[in-house]
Amino acid sequence: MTEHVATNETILVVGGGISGMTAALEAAETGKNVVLVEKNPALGGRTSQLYRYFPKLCHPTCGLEINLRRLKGNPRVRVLTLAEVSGIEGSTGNYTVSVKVKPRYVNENCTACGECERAVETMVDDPFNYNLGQHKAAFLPNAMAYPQRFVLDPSIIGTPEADKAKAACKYGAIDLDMKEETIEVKAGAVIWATGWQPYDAAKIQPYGYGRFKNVITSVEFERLADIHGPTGGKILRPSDGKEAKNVAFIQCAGSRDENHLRHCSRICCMASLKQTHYVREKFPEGGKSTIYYIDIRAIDRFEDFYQKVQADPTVTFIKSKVAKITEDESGNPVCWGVDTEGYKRYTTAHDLVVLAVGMEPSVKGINIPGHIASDSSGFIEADPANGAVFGAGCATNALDVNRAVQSATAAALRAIQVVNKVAKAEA
Amino acid sequence: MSANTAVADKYRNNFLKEIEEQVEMGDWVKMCMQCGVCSGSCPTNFQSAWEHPPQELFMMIRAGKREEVLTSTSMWNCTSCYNCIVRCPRKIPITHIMHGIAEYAHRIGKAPKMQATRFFSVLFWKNCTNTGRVNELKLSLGLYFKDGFVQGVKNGLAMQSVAIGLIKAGRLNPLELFGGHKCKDQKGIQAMLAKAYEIERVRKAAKMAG
Amino acid sequence: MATKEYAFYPGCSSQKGASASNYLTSVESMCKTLDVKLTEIPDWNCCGASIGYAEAGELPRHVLNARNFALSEQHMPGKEIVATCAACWLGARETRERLTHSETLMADTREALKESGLEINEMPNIRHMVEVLIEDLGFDEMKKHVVRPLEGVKIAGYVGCQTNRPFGVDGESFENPLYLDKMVEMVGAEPIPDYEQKVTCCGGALAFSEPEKAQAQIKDIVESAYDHGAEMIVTPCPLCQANVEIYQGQVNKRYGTKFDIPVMYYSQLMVVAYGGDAKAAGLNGQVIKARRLEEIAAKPVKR
Amino acid sequence: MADIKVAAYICKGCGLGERLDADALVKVAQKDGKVPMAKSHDFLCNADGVAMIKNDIANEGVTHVMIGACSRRAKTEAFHFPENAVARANLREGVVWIRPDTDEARETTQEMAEDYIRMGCAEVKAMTAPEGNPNTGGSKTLLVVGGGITGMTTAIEASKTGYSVVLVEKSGVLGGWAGKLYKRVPVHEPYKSPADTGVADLASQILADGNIKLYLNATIAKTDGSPGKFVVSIATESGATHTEDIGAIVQATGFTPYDMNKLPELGGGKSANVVDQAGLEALAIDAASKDGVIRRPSDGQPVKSVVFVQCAGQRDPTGKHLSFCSGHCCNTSIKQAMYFKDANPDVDTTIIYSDLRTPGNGEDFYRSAQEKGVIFTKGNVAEVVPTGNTSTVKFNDLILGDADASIVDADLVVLATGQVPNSGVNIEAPAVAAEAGAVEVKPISILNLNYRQGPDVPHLKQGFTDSHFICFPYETRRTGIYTAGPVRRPMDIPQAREDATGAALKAIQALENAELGRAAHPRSGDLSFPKVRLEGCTQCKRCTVECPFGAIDEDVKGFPLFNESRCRRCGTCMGACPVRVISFENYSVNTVGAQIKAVDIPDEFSEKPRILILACENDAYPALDMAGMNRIEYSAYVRTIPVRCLGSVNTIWITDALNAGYDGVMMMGCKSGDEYQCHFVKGSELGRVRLSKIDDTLKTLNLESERVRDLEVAITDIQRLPEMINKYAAELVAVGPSPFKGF
Repeated sequence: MTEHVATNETILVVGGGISGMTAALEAAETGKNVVLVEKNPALGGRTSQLYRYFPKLCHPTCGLEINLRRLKGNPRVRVLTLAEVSGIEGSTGNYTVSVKVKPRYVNENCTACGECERAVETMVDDPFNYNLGQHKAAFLPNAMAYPQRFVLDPSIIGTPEADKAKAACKYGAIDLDMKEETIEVKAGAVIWATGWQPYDAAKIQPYGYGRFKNVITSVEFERLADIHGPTGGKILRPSDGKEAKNVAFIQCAGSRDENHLRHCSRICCMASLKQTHYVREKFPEGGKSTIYYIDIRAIDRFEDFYQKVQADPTVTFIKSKVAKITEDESGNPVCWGVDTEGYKRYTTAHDLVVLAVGMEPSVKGINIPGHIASDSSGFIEADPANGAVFGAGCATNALDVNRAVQSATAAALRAIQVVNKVAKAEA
Repeated sequence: MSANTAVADKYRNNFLKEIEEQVEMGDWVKMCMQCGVCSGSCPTNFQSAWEHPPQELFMMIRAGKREEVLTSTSMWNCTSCYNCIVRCPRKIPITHIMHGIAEYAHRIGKAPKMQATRFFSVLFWKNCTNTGRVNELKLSLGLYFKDGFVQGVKNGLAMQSVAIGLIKAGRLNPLELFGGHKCKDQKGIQAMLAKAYEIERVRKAAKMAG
Repeated sequence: MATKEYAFYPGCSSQKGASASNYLTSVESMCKTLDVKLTEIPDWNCCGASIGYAEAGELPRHVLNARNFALSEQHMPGKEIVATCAACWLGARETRERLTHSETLMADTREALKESGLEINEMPNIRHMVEVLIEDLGFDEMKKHVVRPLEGVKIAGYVGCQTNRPFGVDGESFENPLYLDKMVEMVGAEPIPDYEQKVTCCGGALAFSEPEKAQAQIKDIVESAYDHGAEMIVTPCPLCQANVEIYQGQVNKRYGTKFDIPVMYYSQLMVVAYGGDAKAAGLNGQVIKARRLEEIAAKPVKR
Repeated sequence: MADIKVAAYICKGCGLGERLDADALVKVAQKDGKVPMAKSHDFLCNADGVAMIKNDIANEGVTHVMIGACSRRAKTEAFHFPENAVARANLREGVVWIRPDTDEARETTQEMAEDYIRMGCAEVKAMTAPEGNPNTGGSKTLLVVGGGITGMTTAIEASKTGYSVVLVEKSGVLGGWAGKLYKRVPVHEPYKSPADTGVADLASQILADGNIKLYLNATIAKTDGSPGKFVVSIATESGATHTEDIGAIVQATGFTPYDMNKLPELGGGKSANVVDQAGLEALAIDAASKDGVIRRPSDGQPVKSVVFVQCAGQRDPTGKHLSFCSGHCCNTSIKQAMYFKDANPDVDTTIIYSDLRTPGNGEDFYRSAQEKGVIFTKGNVAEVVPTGNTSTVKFNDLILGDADASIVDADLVVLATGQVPNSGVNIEAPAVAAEAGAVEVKPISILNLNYRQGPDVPHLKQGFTDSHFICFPYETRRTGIYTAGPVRRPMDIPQAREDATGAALKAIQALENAELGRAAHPRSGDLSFPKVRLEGCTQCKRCTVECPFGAIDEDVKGFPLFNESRCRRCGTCMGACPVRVISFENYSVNTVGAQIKAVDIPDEFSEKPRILILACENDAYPALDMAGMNRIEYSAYVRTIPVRCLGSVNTIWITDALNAGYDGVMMMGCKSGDEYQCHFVKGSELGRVRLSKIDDTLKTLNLESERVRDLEVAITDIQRLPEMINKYAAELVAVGPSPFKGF
C-alpha cells in the first residue's frame, strides 16, 4: 500500500465495514484510486464483531481475511483509521473533504509484537466486545485488526502507563506527541458507508436492559459465542457467569415499533434463528431456545434455514411480543406475555434473554457534513440533491450482509461514473 | 341477523366499520398487527384471564364476530392502567377502545346485564354528574345494594371494617347520605351534558347513515 | 423563590370528609412551606374519572373537564391548573389533548359549554402537583426546607398507573420511574429503587366492582414492599393510596397474609420532614396508622 | 528465466533475535539453502530494513528474495516487491510465538526455524516472478441478456460508465415482468400508495442511448471465448445470426411465476375468478383502461370482495412446491389490495398470511394498507372452492384458533405464487433426473456456453444462480459472467435495480482485469496463471473435469485448452494432474515439493517426529497465525506450508513427504459440501476426494492410514487447531516412527 495523492478522480469512501471495504476494493480493482476513512482503529466494522453468518453459519472473519488480502495487495487504496469526516465542500466531481484524524500514539513502525501491552497495566473497556470485557490500555483492537498496529487508549496519555508502553517498545513505534489533526482530501465522489448501530436497548423500558444483567442484546450475544469474545466463546450469563442454557430471543426489540424504530430491521429474525444454533452448538445437552416473535421474516432463500430451525426440538417458537421482563430471585429474567396463537398466557423464566435489537443507521442524529437527503428513519436516500455523495450498505436501508455488499458494489459504480466523467473532461 | 348473513359477514368489513363509526377511537382497530403486547401487559388478564384479550377482540372485530364481541365481559375488566397503550408498537389507544367497545355494547343493550363493573361504571357516572361531584358514600351503598336489599346488607357487612376504618380516619362521612358535596351550578351542568349527549347522538346517527 | 401561583383542582376525593381528605391537608401544609399558592377553581366539577366510561360517551366526558378549564380561565386567566389527584390530572389532560387535536370535538365542546354560560378561549396547561414540585421547584429547593429528615425509614415508592401512564412525568420511564425514590431520599428516608411493583395497577375501580381481581394485585404490591423491607409505602395517587391501604384487611382474609403497612402520600412525608406536626401532615387520616412517622412528627425539629 | 540471484534476509525483531540463533539461521540459509547472499537485520520491516532489500535488488542483482521474519499476512505492504519472486519463512507466528520460551524448548524451536529457512530458500528458488497472462482480449463491450428491469438497468448503468452494451431480449418488448405490472410498490416515503413502474422511462433511455445496441426477439445461440474476448452469436427472429465481440456478460433473465395450475386445492386453474398475482395485474391494467373498476373475470361484475392467499405454493417443506419464500409477495399483495381500496373503500380485501414479510420501510406500506382498511388475517389456507361466480376460502385462523374459518362469496381470489428463476440448463441435473425416473422437459439453455462443463452457469440447490458466498454476492463460477436480479435470488424491483448496478460494475471490472492479464476475485490482481507442459500430458481430462470455474476446454486432439482469462488461479488443475504438467510461476508442484524435501528429517531414534501441514491460505493458515498471535503453543514437530486451496494439493506432495520419512501429514482446508465455505467452490471438496483415495497409496507403501489426516477448518479455529495438532502428534507417537526415515 503506497500512498497516492488524492485528486478529483479519487473516490472517498466513508466507513471501513464490509460495505465500505467492498466499495473501496471494487472501485480500486476497477482501476480507481480510493481513500477509505474509518473511525475505529481497525477496519472490519460491525460484521467483524459477528461470530457467524446466517444462513451458512460461516465466519465473517473468513470474508474479512479475503478482503484484507485484497487490500494489502492493492496500492490504490489509502486507508485512514481513527478518522472521521468533519466536512464536505464542493460539488459533483470536485469535493474537498475534511477528515479529522485522532492520534493512535503508535506509528507504522509497530510490528504488533505486543510488548507495550505487556508493559501496561491499566485496563479499559473493550468496545469490540461491546464493553462486556476489558482490554489493556495498549491494545490490538482485535485478532484480525488491520492496520495490524497497536493503539494506546487516550486515557493513559500523560500518565506513567504511557511512558511504560513507550519504554517497552524497541522499535520507536510509540509516539506520545501525536495530536489530533484535520487533513483535507480531494475527491470526485464520496461513498457514505457508515453502517448501522444497534438500537439503544435501554430505551425499550419493559425489557429492563440495563436494569437486569441477564438481559443482553443480540450483538452482545455474538461476542459471547465468539472465541475472541470476553468469555472465550462460552455462553455464560453476565450476572453470575453461569452457563446460559435456556435462552430466550425476543424479536422486534425496537423494530416495527412506533415508539422506537418504525421500520423492520430485516436481519433480526435470521440473526436469532442463527443464534439458536449457538445454543445448540455450545450445549448439545440441555440447550434450549425460545423465540418470541410477531412474524418470522426469513425472507427469500433464507426460508430453508427457518424450516431447519423449526424442526429442531430444542427450539420453541411463540407468536408473541413479550410484554415485559421481570427478574426472579435467582437472577433469571422472566418473560411475561400472551401467545397470540391460541391465547396462552405465559410467565417463563430463562437463564438469559437476548433482545434482537433493531438496526438504526449510524448517520441518524449525526449531522452529516454537507447535504445528504435521508428518510425519516435516517437512512440515506438516493436523491439527485446528494450530488456525487452516494449511500452504501446499511447507511441506506436495513440490509443483510449480502445485500449490503450488493449495495456497496452498486455505489462503487455510481462513484466510478462520476470520476470517469471527470477524467474524460480533463483528458 | 340470520345465521346465513352471519356467515357471509365473516371477515368482511361490516362490523369493523360499525365499530369505527360508533366506538371512541374505533378507527384504530384495523391498525393492530396482532403482536399481543397489550394482552401480555394487562394486569387483570394475568390475575384472572380475560375471555378475549384486547388483541383478540380486535381480530374478532375484523373477523366480523359481532355477537361474541359485544356480549363479551372482557373489556369490562379494564382497570384503565394504560400499560397496553404505552407498550403498543402501533400506538393504538387500546384503553380507550376497550372503554369505547364497552360503552357501545352497553348503549345498544348487548352488554352482559350482570357485569359488576358495568353496573358500577353507570352508577359512578350518574353519581358524579348528578351534583357535579362524587358522593362516595352513596356510590358505595349503591354498589352494595345493586343485587337487592338483602344482598346489599350482606355486602355492607362484609365491608364494615373498611368503612369503620375510613370513618374513624375521617375519610368517610356518614352525613354524605343526606346531601354532601355538590356543585353550585348543577342546572348548568345538566344542561351542558344534555347538549353534549345530543350532539354526540346526532353525529353517530349520521355516521351510521353513511 | 417568589411565590408560585396556580389554579387548583382538588378533585372529589380530596374534599372534606372524603377518602383523600388527608392528602389535601398535607398538600396545603406542604405548599405553605414551599411558598406555593393554590387557588381553588370556583365550583369545579368531577373529572368523570376513567370508570365512568359506560355511560359517559366521549363528548360528555370532555365537556365535563372543559367546564373546569372554562371556570379556571374565567376566574384565573393564564394560570396553569394543578391537580393532586391522578385521575383528575389524567382526565383533564386527556381532554386537553383531544380538544387540541380535534377541531370538531373542540367546536362541539364549545357548543355544549354554552348551555352553562361558559366558554374556552385558551387551553390551560394541566399539571400534577408532583410535576410542579419537580419541574417548577426542583429537588434542591424542596430539600432546602427539610429540617427533620426521616432518617432510617425505609419507604417503597409506589407510583401506580395514572400519574405514570400514558403521559407520566417528564424524563421518567414508564417501567421504572424514579421520582418517588428521589423524593424519599430528599426527605432523608431510604428509598427502594428496585421495588418491582412500583408501577403495578392497584386495580382501580375494580376494587369496588370486582374486588377479588383488584385485591390480587394489591397483594402483590404490598407483599413486594414487605419483601424489600419497607416500613411504609408512598404514592402520589388517591385511589392507589386508598386501594392499597384500606383493603389490606380484606387481602389478609383472602390470602391469609398479615399485612399492616401504612400507605402515605409524598406530601405527608414532606410535611413531617419540613417540621410539621401529625395533624398538619394529615397522619390522623391513616386507616393503618403510620406510627413511625407519628413518632418522628412528635420529635423536636433540628434547626 | 536466465540468471537468478537469491538473497535471504533474517529478521531479529519481535523477539526472534532473543529466541533464535540468528547467526545459525544465516548459516543455514547459506549452507543448506545455498543462498549466496544471506543477512540478518534487527528490524527488517522498518524503512531501513526494507531499503536494504531494495538496494540489493537494485544494485546487487538480487532477483529472488527470501524473508525470514513474520507471517506473510503481516507487513505485507513493507515486503512488497512486485518485480521479484518472494518467499516468506514464518519465524514469528509460526515458530517463536507458538513455542514456550524455555531452555528445553530452545533446541526444537531452533530446528523449526532452521527448517523454515531451508523451506523458504528452496521455495523461492523454484519460483519466478509472475508476469501476467499474455493471452488477453480487449473487448470493452458488455453483453446483457434480458430486457427486464434488471437488464435495462445494467445496460444503462454500464453505458453511463462509458462502456458499450449489447442488450438481448427474447421477446419483442422491453420491460419483462415489470412491464406487465399496473403499478409497483413505492420506493420513497411516505410509502402510502402504489407508484408508477418506471419501465417506460427505462425503455426510452435504452432506445435513446447510442451506446446500447438492442436485439429484440433474439436469443444467444452460442457463447465462445473468455473474459475480454467472448464471441457471442445472437440469433434473431428472422433467422439471421449476428456475432458480437464481448468483454463480459450479465445474465438478467428474471423469473417465471410459479404455475398456479399446480395448486388445484387452492382453486388454481379451476375458476377464472382464481388468479395469480400476475393475473391480477392484468385485470388491474384492463380496469385502468376502462372505468377503473376491477371486474370478476367470470361475468364482468365488479369485485366486491377479494381474498389474497399468501405463500401459495411457496415455503413448502414437503418438496412438492417451492421451498423458498419469494420475498416480494407480501408487499405485492398489499399493493394489489390497495388497487381495490384506493378505487373503492367499500371493497372487502382480506390478506391471509402466515408470516407477513415487509422488511425495511415495507412496514410503513403495511401500515398504510391497514389504514386503508385492508384486513390482515394470520392463517393457513386449506382450500379454495370456486362455485359459480364466487369462491369459498377455507382456512385455519391461527389467532382466533378457528380451524374451520371460511370466507364465503369471495368474488376474486388471488394466489401469491412465487418466483421461479429463469436460470437455463442445470448442468448438474441429469444425474438427479435419472434417479428420480421422471421425464422432465429439458430446459432451454440461455447462454449456450461453448464450455466443456456445460451450456449455462451452474445453479444453486433451489435453481437460482450464484453466488453462494455471503460476503461476495457476485462470485459466479463462470469468470466474467455475472447474473443479476431474480434469477439470482428472489427479489423485488428496487433490489433488482441495485443488483443490476452492482453486476454492471463487476462485469466492467472483469473485462478491465482480463485485458491486464490479472485474476478476478478472490485472488484479484494475481498475475500468475497456469502453464501446461503439453508434451507431458496424457489427456486424462482430470483438469478439464475438475476446474471449478470451467476454464479448461479440450482441443480437437483432446489436449486441455486453457482459457487463462477464465482461470481463478486456485490451482485445482495442478492438484488434479497425475503427471504434474500444470504449474504457476510462483506456485507449483515444485515450489511446494521443494519445501517438503528441504525439511531436515531426524532419524527414527531421535524421537522427533515430523508432521507436514498443508494449510489452506484462506482460513487454516490465518487461524494458525492467530493462534500464534494469541501465543497458543503447539508441537514443534510440525512444518506448515500454505496452499492456495486444498484443491491444488497434488498427491505427489503427500507421497513425497511420506517417502521422505515424515511421520504424518495434516491437510487443513475449508468446509466442503452443500454449505461449502471454500473460496474456490469445489476446491476443498475435490482435494478431499483425491485424499480419500490416498489409502491405496498408503497401503502400497505399507503405511498406516493414520499417517494422513484431513481436517475441515474454519478461520476461527484458533484454539481447536493447536489442540488437533497436539493430539495428532501424540497419536503418531503411538503409531511409531515412519519406516521410511533415513532412506
